[in-house]
Amino acid sequence: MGNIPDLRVSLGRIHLRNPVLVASGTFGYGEEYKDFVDPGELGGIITKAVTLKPRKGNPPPRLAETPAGLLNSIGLENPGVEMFLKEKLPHLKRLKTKIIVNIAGEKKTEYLYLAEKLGKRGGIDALEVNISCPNVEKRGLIFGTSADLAFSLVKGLKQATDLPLIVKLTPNVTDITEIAQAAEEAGAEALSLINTISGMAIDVNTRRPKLGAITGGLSGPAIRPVAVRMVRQTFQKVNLPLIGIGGIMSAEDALEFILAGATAVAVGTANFVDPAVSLRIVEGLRQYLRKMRIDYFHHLIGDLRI
Amino acid sequence: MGNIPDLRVSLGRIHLRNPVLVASGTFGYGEEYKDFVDPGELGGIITKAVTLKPRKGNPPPRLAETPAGLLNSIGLENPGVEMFLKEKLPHLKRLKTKIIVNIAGEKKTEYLYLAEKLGKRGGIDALEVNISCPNVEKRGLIFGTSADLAFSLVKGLKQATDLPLIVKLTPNVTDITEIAQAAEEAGAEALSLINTISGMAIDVNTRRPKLGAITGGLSGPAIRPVAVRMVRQTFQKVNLPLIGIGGIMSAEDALEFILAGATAVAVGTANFVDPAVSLRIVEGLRQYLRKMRIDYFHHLIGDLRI
Amino acid sequence: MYQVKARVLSNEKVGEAHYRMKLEVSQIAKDARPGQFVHIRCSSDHDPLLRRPFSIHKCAQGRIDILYQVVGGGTRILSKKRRGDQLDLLGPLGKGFEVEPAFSKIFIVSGGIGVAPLYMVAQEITRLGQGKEVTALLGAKNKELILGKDDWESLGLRVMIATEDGSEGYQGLVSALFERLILSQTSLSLAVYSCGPVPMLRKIAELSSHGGFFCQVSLEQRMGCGLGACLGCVIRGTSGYLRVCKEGPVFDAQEILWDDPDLEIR
Amino acid sequence: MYQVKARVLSNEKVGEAHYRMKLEVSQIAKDARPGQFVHIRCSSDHDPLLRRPFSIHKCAQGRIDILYQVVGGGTRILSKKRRGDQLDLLGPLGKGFEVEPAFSKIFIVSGGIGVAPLYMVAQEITRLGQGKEVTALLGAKNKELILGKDDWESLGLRVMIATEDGSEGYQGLVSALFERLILSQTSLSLAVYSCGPVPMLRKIAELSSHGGFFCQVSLEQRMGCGLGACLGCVIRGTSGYLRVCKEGPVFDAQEILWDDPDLEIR
Ligand SMILES: Cc1cc2nc3c(=O)[nH]c(=O)nc-3n(C[C@H](O)[C@H](O)[C@H](O)COP(=O)(O)OP(=O)(O)OC[C@H]3O[C@@H](n4cnc5c(N)ncnc54)[C@H](O)[C@@H]3O)c2cc1C
Ligand SMILES: Cc1cc2nc3c(=O)[nH]c(=O)nc-3n(C[C@H](O)[C@H](O)[C@H](O)COP(=O)(O)OP(=O)(O)OC[C@H]3O[C@@H](n4cnc5c(N)ncnc54)[C@H](O)[C@@H]3O)c2cc1C
Ligand SMILES: Cc1cc2nc3c(=O)[nH]c(=O)nc-3n(C[C@H](O)[C@H](O)[C@H](O)COP(=O)(O)O)c2cc1C
Ligand SMILES: Cc1cc2nc3c(=O)[nH]c(=O)nc-3n(C[C@H](O)[C@H](O)[C@H](O)COP(=O)(O)O)c2cc1C
Ligand code: FES
Ligand code: FES
Repeated sequence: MGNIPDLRVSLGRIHLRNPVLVASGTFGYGEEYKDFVDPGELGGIITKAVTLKPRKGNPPPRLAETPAGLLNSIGLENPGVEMFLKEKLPHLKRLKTKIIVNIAGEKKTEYLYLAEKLGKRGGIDALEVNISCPNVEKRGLIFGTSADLAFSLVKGLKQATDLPLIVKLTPNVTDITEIAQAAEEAGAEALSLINTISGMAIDVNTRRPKLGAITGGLSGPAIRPVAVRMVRQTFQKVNLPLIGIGGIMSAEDALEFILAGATAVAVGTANFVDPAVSLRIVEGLRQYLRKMRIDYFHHLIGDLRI
Repeated sequence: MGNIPDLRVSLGRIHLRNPVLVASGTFGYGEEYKDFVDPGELGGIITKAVTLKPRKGNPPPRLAETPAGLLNSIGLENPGVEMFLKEKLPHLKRLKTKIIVNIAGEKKTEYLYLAEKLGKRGGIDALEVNISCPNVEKRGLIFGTSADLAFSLVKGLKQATDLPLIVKLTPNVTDITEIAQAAEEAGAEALSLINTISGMAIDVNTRRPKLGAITGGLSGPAIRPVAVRMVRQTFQKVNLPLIGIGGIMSAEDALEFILAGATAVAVGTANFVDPAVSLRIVEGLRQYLRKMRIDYFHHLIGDLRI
Repeated sequence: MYQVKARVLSNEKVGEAHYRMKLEVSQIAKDARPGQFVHIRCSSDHDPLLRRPFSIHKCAQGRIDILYQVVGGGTRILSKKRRGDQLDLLGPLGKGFEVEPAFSKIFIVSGGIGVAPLYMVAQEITRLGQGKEVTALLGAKNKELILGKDDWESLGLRVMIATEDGSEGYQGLVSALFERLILSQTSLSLAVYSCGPVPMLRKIAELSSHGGFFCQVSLEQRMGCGLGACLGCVIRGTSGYLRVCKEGPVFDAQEILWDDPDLEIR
Repeated sequence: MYQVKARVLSNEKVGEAHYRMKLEVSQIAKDARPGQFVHIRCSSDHDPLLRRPFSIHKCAQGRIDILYQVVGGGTRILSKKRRGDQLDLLGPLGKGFEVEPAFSKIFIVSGGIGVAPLYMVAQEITRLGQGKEVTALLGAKNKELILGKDDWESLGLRVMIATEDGSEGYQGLVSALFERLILSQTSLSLAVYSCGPVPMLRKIAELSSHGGFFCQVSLEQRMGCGLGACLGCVIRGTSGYLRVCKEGPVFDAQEILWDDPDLEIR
């Protein structure tokens, strides 16, 4: 533990062995990668979104490649919280790593109910609140695009559970720091950013959208500069620890986020390219610290030289 | 002229020989590419931004590459409108193509004065109003991120000049259709979208930002899915002709925008990769029409099959 | 499941745009079952970003073959690889074909590059097999595109060819040839294994359903992880969405909603 | 200025990470002036997206040479090109060196890969030349990195070597060697042409300014268009920003704000 270089970081009450997490929706519920990654060597796992009721998800095709990017329109397919508790959590609990459960909903009450249910079970270290979902009660307005909606949601969740709340911000906004501040005021323990950027692609031969759902979320290296910028902006405005997400393929990419102000990172699309990439990133960070003669990883956080 | 396939399109009062323009800031004032492109074969040229006073621009480095993308922080360097009229316009006027002058400012009055000055001279076919600039009178709020600011600016410009106004939208907003609608109501003749997405990149060895200005605008293929999505959203909400911009490298890319609802396209970063790319795109569009047995290009506009 | 750096042993052009690549991959070769696939990283940069799935065509001590057609960027890069190059592979992945001893009459029906996953199942059947009547129907546009006919013949089963242009064998679609052969048979001990374009599979599935045959097909979808994690590769099944990489790529024909237009890959 | 598909004639490794590439490009070769550069598209996909600028090292009937060091993705791709491959080139671009007959004593000072643009100016000088005293100072980390010494010697000028490790010639920085040679001379007919790392050029510029020498340097900056259109490649000059691709890459030393830390490329 006291080894040098020391990779430990804390996201509020959540203490991570190292700053590398795997991002929601790209690592399933922890079982699928077992042949490639020992979760005990990761900072933690953020699960695929869990919703109150089972969700079928969107029609195929659900993936389309774009230059250095991936569009997805999975549509939050998941078995619902009951099945999650019964079939997924027992396995997750056994993993020697932090378990962060990503939750999503279409109404505030859905989120609250979910949080309450999940909070009562042991084995969950934190909730990541995906606020990139449309609020059906507000004409489909995305929770994460309105500071008011975001504030009220997080405030409610804070009362519904004692679990640390990590609020995951959407980049599809004019000013991400406004939403970040609202989440901070409402009691978030940390922030994750960014979720995917809304996009679409068209097959010009068939003249049809490449995705069954027409539009989808853009992830991968293409979005990294946008994500790094948002992390830096947010770092300058809020005092919460940040999880940097977006196009991280290597330790170097992860370090961009750390220098911009993230305390930890989550690796998404890269898991599809290389299932063991998260471990390689942990190792790459260690090497960087050695090369730079830095003993404590957390000294790098926000250490950008202007 | 009456040739089949017929590539002509109209942006309101501006009638283009074909739908391929070159985007502001990537083609100078028309002189730099003369050895590679005969402007007479393009739909038109959109100039580098012109401001009221000369602008020095940002400190170097001003360019940084990212996966399938380019960050730039030129900072609107330009010689100012007086020099533009004296030294650039005479040459531009001689080109047998549509000349669209991109204007930018930090105050509403700057824009108005610019428009008035440019409107009095012949040889300019339209103004493209870059509203991605911070308004110094409103605490740096970007004109293009507020429907009110955008409306009032365009309304003012409409009174200041008879030139057709093309409003160029910034993608760094929660809902681009709001701004599009404001511009439409205020009297815009067409809309250009998108400008660059704000981003940043960090050199992890020096721990310094890769750009002298710290953040910059992301362009190139990386942003194309975002741009195509915004064109489609806007096409569904406003009745103005749209100029699709963002990561167009080929005729196929251009067609994505057309099918999403753009009437014309402007090619930006691709000019750096291949100075003659705009002509190749014109030719590629012609071939596509032939292959698909479509006689009139404008039949393709918005012809997405869902 | 392994992630390995596989050495390219050869990469031979075998048709218009078709190649056979032999790869040295001892672990994957050891575990591979007929119908399973490997997920290959074609490029070390971001173009293309994702891996590309290919059926395991053959499998012998320490190596596998894939048989592939160049259709876009990823396969174009693959086609340029030479002996000695390394490729990053995941595999073996997915659920393969099921062969039961009870099947006495077996048809293997392939269309075009769909031949790739079927060779191993034919091998397995002939290995299990005395007394079975096994017919392989190989369909393609023309006779140049009938890939590896000799291999098939050396398995000692009946091989029939269908070409759309009639340049060899039956003139017409391989599904039509199949239809003629089974006429209006119904049989519960008849099994069909098939892979090819969706319209062909749709037809085979329909005929099999009428005849009450056991019918398995190998399907395709754009893939992300290849491991069942991303839910990106689904197709519509009768019981909901099915992941091609996990519940498939081999499915019982009756699991599939054949009238879904999205079955055809875009 | 031309855009051409140039054929690679050869691509030879000449040092640790250094290569000399010969390219068949008749038009560019015809127009090229010492100090100008070509803008090369290294990849046909998006990685890297932009072209890469390289000085024209040599130029003969119908062909040019470039001399380059592998430092990142673009140059790595270049280093893999072989005879017969094609490359998309723009050129000749930029403003080259100016050589005036009045200069009687001339120093050419190169550091590392900075040797690339200087060979042609040396050629030009020796061509113009009788009665001039021309000295080429070639600096590098060690003697292996002194590139093309024979070429220089065959031009018939005085060649002096400086290596940081003292493995050949003067031990130390080439700028220090230059300082020793010019001691505290002042002369208006002395000209200096230089290219190399910024700290070295800064020193050369300072010494030249003290001595009143005519001094031109070739500078670098990240480039977009290479044609003067994007304003992406500026450095800080005494009169404002200067485009390296248009006002440069060769500048009079006194045009440059040498104390700008951003001169060093990031
Ligand atoms: C389980 C599985 C096994 C496969 N086995 C083989 C095989 O043995 N041999 C072989 O040649 N191909 C096989 N494929 C198809 C192969 O994966 C695709 O042809 C390949 O991914 C295309 O990559 P690309 O970059 O060359 O083309 P892209 O640029 O991605 O696409 C080019 C064109 O090919 C089509 N295409 C893309 N991906 C797929 C896909 N997954 N399935 C079908 N069509 C696609 C698209 O419609 C597109 O128009 C298999 C696919 C799956 C899912
Ligand atoms: C006018 C001009 C002429 C040049 N002539 C030569 C030449 O003759 N031979 C030669 O080897 N190089 C030359 N260079 C530098 C060469 O262009 C860069 O080394 C090359 O662009 C790096 O590309 P890359 O993709 O390999 O590296 P990248 O991945 O782009 O960068 C790798 C590293 O190289 C540095 N670098 C990147 N671009 C430049 C640049 N333009 N100048 C200096 N450093 C850079 C960066 O700091 C980075 O750390 C010249 C540059 C200019 C502007
Ligand atoms: C296939 C896929 C599924 C995803 N599902 C979820 C999800 O269920 N909940 C969520 O908050 N984010 C989800 N994301 C977003 C990622 O967690 C991450 O924020 C985004 O992909 C950007 O990171 P990346 O570029 O490293 O992939 C998903 C992303 C992908 C690619
Ligand atoms: C170097 C550079 C300079 C630019 N300058 C301007 C400008 O002056 N005014 C403007 O409205 N847009 C400017 N843009 C934005 C482009 O016009 C275009 O909207 C953007 O680059 C997206 O298109 P692309 O991906 O094809 O480059 C600039 C872009 C680049 C790359
Ligand atoms: S490819 Fe990810 S679930 Fe099938
Ligand atoms: S590279 Fe575009 S102006 Fe110099």
